[in-house]
Amino acid sequence: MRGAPRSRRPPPGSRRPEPPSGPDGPAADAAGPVPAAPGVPELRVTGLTVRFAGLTALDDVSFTVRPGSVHAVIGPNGAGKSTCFNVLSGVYRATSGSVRLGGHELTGLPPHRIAGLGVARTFQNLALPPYATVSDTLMLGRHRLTRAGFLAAGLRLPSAAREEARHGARVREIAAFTGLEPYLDHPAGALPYGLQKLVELGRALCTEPRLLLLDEPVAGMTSAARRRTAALVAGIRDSLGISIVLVEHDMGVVMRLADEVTVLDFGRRIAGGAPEAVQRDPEVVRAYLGEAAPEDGGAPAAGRGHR
Amino acid sequence: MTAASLRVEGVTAGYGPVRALVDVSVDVPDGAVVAVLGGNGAGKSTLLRAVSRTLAFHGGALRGGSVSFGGRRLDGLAAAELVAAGVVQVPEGRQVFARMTVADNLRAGALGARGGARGRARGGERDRAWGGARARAHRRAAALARVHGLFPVLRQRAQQRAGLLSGGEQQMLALGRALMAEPRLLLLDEPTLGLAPMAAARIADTIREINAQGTSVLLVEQNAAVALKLASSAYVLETGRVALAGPAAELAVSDEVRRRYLGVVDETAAQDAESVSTSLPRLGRWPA
Amino acid sequence: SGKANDDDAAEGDGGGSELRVGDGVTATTVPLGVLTDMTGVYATLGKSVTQAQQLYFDRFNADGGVCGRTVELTVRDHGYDPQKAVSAYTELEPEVLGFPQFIGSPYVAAVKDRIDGQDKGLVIPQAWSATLLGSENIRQIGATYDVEMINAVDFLVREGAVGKGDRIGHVYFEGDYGENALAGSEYAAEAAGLTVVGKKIKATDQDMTAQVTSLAKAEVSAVLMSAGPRQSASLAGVAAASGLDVPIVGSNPTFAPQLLETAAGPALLKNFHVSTSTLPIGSPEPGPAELAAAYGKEYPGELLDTGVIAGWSAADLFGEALQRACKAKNLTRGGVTEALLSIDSMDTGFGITHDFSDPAEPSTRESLILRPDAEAKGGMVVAEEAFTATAAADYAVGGAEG
Amino acid sequence: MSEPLTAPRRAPRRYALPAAAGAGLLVALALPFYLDRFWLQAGLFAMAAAIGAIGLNLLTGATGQLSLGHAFFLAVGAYGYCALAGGDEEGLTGLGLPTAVAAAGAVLLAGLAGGLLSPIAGRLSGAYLGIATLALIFIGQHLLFNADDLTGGYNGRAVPPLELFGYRFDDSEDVLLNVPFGAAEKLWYVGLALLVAGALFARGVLRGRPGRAMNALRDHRIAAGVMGVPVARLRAGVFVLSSMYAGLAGVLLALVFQRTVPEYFGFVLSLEYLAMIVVGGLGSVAGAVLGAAFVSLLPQVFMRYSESLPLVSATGDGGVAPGEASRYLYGAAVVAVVLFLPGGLARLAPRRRTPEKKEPSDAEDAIQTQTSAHRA
Amino acid sequence: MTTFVELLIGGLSTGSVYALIALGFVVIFKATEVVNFAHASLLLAGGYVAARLSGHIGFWPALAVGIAGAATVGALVEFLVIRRYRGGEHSVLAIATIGVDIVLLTEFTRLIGTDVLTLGDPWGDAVLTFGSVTVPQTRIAALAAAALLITAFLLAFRYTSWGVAMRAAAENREAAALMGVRLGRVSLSAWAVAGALAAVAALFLTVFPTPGLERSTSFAAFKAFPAAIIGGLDSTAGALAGGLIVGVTEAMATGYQAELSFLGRGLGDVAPYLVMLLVLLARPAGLFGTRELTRV
Ligand SMILES: Nc1ncnc2c1ncn2[C@@H]1O[C@H](COP(=O)(O)OP(=O)(O)OP(=O)(O)O)[C@@H](O)[C@H]1O
Ligand SMILES: Nc1ncnc2c1ncn2[C@@H]1O[C@H](COP(=O)(O)OP(=O)(O)OP(=O)(O)O)[C@@H](O)[C@H]1O
Ligand SMILES: [Mg+2]
Ligand SMILES: [Mg+2]
Repeated sequence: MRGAPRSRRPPPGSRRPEPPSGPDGPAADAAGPVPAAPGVPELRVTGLTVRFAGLTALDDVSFTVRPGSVHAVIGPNGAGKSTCFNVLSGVYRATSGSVRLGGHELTGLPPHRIAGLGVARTFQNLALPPYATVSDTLMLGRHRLTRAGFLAAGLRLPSAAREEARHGARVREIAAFTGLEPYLDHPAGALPYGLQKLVELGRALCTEPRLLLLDEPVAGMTSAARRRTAALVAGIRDSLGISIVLVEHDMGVVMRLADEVTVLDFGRRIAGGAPEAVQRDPEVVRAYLGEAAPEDGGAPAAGRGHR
Repeated sequence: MTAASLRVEGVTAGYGPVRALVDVSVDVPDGAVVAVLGGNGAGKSTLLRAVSRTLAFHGGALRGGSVSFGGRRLDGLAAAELVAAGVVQVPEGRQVFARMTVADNLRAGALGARGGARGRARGGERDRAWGGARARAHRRAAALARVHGLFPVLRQRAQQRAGLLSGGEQQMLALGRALMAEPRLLLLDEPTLGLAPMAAARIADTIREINAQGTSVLLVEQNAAVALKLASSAYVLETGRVALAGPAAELAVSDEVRRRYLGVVDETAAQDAESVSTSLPRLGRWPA
Repeated sequence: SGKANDDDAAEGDGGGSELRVGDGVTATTVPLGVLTDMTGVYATLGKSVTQAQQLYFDRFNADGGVCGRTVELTVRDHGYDPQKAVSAYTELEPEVLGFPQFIGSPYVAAVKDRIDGQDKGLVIPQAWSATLLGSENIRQIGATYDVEMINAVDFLVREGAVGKGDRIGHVYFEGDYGENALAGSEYAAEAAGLTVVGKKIKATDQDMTAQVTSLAKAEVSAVLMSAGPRQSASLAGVAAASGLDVPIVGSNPTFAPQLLETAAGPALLKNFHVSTSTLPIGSPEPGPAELAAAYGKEYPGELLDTGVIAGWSAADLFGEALQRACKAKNLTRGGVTEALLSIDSMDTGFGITHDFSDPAEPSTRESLILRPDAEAKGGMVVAEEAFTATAAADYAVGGAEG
Repeated sequence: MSEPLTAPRRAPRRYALPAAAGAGLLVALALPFYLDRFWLQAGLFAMAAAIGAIGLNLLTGATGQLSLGHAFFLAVGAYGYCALAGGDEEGLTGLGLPTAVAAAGAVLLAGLAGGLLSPIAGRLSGAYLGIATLALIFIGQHLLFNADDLTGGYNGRAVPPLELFGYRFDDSEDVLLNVPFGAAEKLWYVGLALLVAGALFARGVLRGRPGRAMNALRDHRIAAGVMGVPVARLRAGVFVLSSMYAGLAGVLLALVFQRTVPEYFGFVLSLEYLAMIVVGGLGSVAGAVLGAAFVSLLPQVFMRYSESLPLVSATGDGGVAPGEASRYLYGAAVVAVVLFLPGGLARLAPRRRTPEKKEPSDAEDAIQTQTSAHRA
Repeated sequence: MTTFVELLIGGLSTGSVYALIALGFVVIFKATEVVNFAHASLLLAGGYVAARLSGHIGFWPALAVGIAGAATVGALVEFLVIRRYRGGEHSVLAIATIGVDIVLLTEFTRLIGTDVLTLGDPWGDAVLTFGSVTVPQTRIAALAAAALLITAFLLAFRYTSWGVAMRAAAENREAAALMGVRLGRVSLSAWAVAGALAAVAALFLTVFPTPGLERSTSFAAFKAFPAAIIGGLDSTAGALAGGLIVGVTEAMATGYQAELSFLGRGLGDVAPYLVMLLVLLARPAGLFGTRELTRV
């Protein structure tokens, strides 16, 4: 069963892993594979180069993410995957190259403008507030969708209260979807690692993104939790129809979720295409997967979750 | 009792009102690799912190039970003294010294090495200290060479600030840094987290190698497949209690462990799962 | 309610023969407030002044007090903090007849409107800036800083240290002390055909090397100082060491006896003078000598500095006003103020006669010139007896610029 | 998951607090009928301090931007009011605006001054920002001493009394219920109103959308940006808001002092405000208010009762002077709170009924923002 | 010689004293990430002990005892306050040092009282003359001491285990403890060293051309803030550079007061802060400081 379901948009759930414990209403099976939601643009990265003092972290990388697809970026440690995310989300400036989301050029925009265009991300090393509750943390995701400023909030104008209620309801909806509902009142920083990763994901979802960047969403999770999270990601794609770029070392998850894979090594794109093809690509095997030496589980992460 | 076995007996620990470990006992015989498995929040990291005396840094405390290493009680020592006793932990989340260079991180790792800089070089022991200094320098050079051999990238990046390394590179640095202290017992908290398959395999090899050179290892790992292969025995924690324990090989074939930690879905269970959950989770779109 | 008016009946309604009292004055005591700084930047001054005043009123009471009452001092140490100073004033004001001491001219200025408006209590500030002149209730004793400097310039001219066309340096503190002094020196310089080279510094500046360098560069023939003792010591020391061998004349607060033991001691002895309106405490005259003896007895080991004289003189003035008010059967605030206005020639025993009849005028325009002397008590002796420079006599104190 | 985590953590004192706040407010309203001018003035200083401290807590506590320059904005408020409301007397320049307009103008002016600093406030953080703002103190002092025709120089400038709807808040005595009402009594109600309004506003800000963004900025700048928070703009915005609070505090202080003196607005004042928010509790409105009451009342109490304190001698003949004793205690209190009461006094307040409860400024006691969970 | 050169030399000579004070800040900041507002009181502690003793036991022994005394005070502050802090926020701890400063400053000003304490140092009021510029010998000594100490600390931080331990502890206490760094000792030693440095700085603040130790001696610490920031709070070489820049700026602003009169009088105090702001606008971490590093 290695290589899991490859057919594009299989009948919902057929070979998908078990869903999270969240609500799964009957409505679910009515909807078939959802195409890209309207308004979800294409992401086109061309010739992206990022240099740090004496180090080229990304070297002329190009790839395209089709609207509504899951695009995996994989590669060895230090290949430049997170750097790529950092450029996409405006944290780093590209040395050269372009990133276009639909009609917008992203390079050069500050992070909050990019977020305003509907790009959300999670962080490889958790970036959660230490004391704020999960519910506040998720509400932060609503920042770009809400308006209340100092005056409205300070004077408690009815408009601010209405906005708060409306978005609070959506936050609870998303919390239920991600399985975070029981923890809404807990400080996010004191949750176990796995749940913190989910909070990250939930917070990104709360921005109602059109493009979701996930940096190692299942790292540090038990395999059961990995399956649930993978299902969650698939669920996001299928129910929202947004594009997802996924960085992940767990090849099982990558193979299961990705529609297309881009492989980086030392900042260069060394392969790309459909997951199976990439997985067999000798260059990728050499640089990343390793000659699977079954004796000692050479590539242990690969194949986790389904063999 | 052998010289360097770790015994954790009936340990209870928690953070403020939160109880994270309840009456946990774990044994790491000299020279063994022992794995600890468990879900997120099961208390694995807390167990390691209880051993390495770093609970206080997280607002936690040991509430009962005892920890001893080589017959010596550890639960009265400061974290730093443990290093001198030969117990070294690679903490969860790497925690490299972000603003120091990679080389300085490795130097920091050697600070508390047994018979290291502190401790001996005092008072009337000047002669020995001088002699010791040379020996120490040698050993440190050897340790550094070994770490560089294991992780060549750390040599290439010696002058880069550690905070700028990629996640995986930092993980390598964290492990390398711990090895600089030449531990007798290494506590590893998810050492393969965030590592690419090949790098994870290399870590596994490294652990095996370190172990072969006489260092015992207490390994906390999500990657149960790797952990159970490396370990001679294993414990499974669930909500702060030991749920299962036994030789690794036995655990590896137990259904419970296979399903929950190895991600092996046996056929009937898979069928069950799929029939129960015929759908993906769904979330409505946000209007406007 | 708690503080409802229940018609304070303390005040007699003043038939000619009956003593009118008010504002905290009881049958046995006359309460006075002391707003001082014993923990802040003027702690040195505050301590000496307060102790001298306590000494004065102890004697005053021993000599029978006033109108059969003894004077009681309530001391509040505001540490030179505006909030505490204003609070302390607010606290004591309803309970005391007046304030023989109020350190911190900005704080005096802060409550000036209240003093002149409703409170009307007599306040003697320990500051000699001309900006405080003009109020009936706020009275300084001694020449103002500008007058001191005019006399100082006159002294330099007469000594032949400076002549027409020369330049004269003036190192002064930011704030009304320094600026008031500068107004004086500029006025005097113009009269004498000199140019003033001003150097403004702050109380926190301790090292006068830069100032000396640039004064030397400007080739000044003498230097005026309106700063603190540390600055004088530094200036004199650096000037001497770097060969700027010119006389230095400082305002009253620029000297402290402790300085003579520092590295700058010899330089101070050689070139330093102070222009002031009291005799030094080391003077053999009866006034200072008695005070020095009494103070030394009461506070053995304490330093005899200018604060002792300033405190004593202010207390003396207040005491005199109280006696006169008593005689006029009016021991109220108004009575004390009135009494003070009637004092037009008071010899406090410190070399100068004061006239308090005009609130817009300093009590004197005379200055003495003192010079350091390591042998003398308090470290200073008289170099020139009291005089008024012609320029000082013509000078409109406080100036047009206020 | 270990079980206690799922236990409910809502404290069961939701109803008690508004009631307590109401009671506190009533007491506060009655106080001018009982307290003498000294205490009213002390209370007014505390109220002004509380307003300023709320502003600083928005900036430093909730947004994590250390500021040592708060005193500067207080000065802008105080002098701004004088210059806008004052006439051309004493050789000073003044616009002679109606005092209420001048007060609002002064607050805006302080905000503007904060805005001018945004190129620096938006870029720096931590100790660097703290010391950069220290520059404001020195620049402020320099301006106050040099711009004499606006500030009156060293001896400061008289403060025109506030006049609202023809009613003057000055020392002319009105008698109310047989109690003479001077400036302190009248201003008391102004101060109270400003404090309550300021506190409620700040609480709204902290609990609402801006507050979340501010906390996010404090906790993780990059993550906040990526979530759509305009980092530089928000930093600058909070700086402006905080400066406006400081400006308002400055106006109130000026009214209470009746004369503004430049020396007041120095480094020590800035430090006192920092001490207030730390002692009270970082990031919360209640913390700022409690801390302000503590820091500004302590020395007053000490000075007032210095004679009756053991080991303290009034005239400094050898023993510890009251001023010194109060400074020892103040310093030690700051240290003690940091060490033993992380979270500040605000942590104690809801649980225990301290005598301080009677203080008028505690009308806002009920305010427990979510951010007070910040563990300092 | 031109005025400019004179002012420059004068400024460098005062700047060297500022550099010494700034170095103390930097050491504590490097070791604990805490901005030490109590540094002013450490200055007084060192100066007080040395000055009180110098009359009895002579200058050099008194200086040694003064340095030891200030080191002890620093160590005590660490032991009684810094070490007890359980939270993780450096700015809160910085505020605790404000409390410490208030207590210590009150105590030492009370002890010093109205005295002006002198040290009886070997330099006296001797000066060196370069052309028309005079520089007190004490200032030459200060410059030498600053350069020497700063070089020593630069090397110590970079090359000794102590330096590595200190940097590690400052950055991540838990990880440092796991590397065997004894946090208590490291931070204790940093504070002791800072105290000792403060005593050295106090020495040069007390000798000619200032008359002696007095309660206001500690105000000099205000010049060290911009000095430390201009150089970069975590850079020992920066402390020297910053101190000298502040000294020179101050001297220039004072010397050219007449030419700069449109900026108001008494510019000397503000000018260093203005320079600091300019430096910060261009380099947010000072001239030699390490930039804040966050990567995600
Ligand atoms: N701000 C920076 N300054 C200098 N070098 C950097 C910076 N950010 C990243 N790098 C370097 O760029 C390279 C790529 O890093 P990146 O984080 O993108 O790797 P990655 O592919 O995400 O690796 P991993 O799988 O380990 O997370 C690394 O070698 C890293 O050290
Ligand atoms: N600093 C903390 N404060 C409060 N509670 C904590 C803290 N750290 C951990 N906990 C709680 O203690 C329990 C055990 O946590 P621990 O980190 O030991 O789990 P873990 O098994 O290591 O999980 P993971 O696999 O996610 O790392 C969890 O419920 C967690 O929420
Ligand atoms: Mg990465
Ligand atoms: Mg863990």
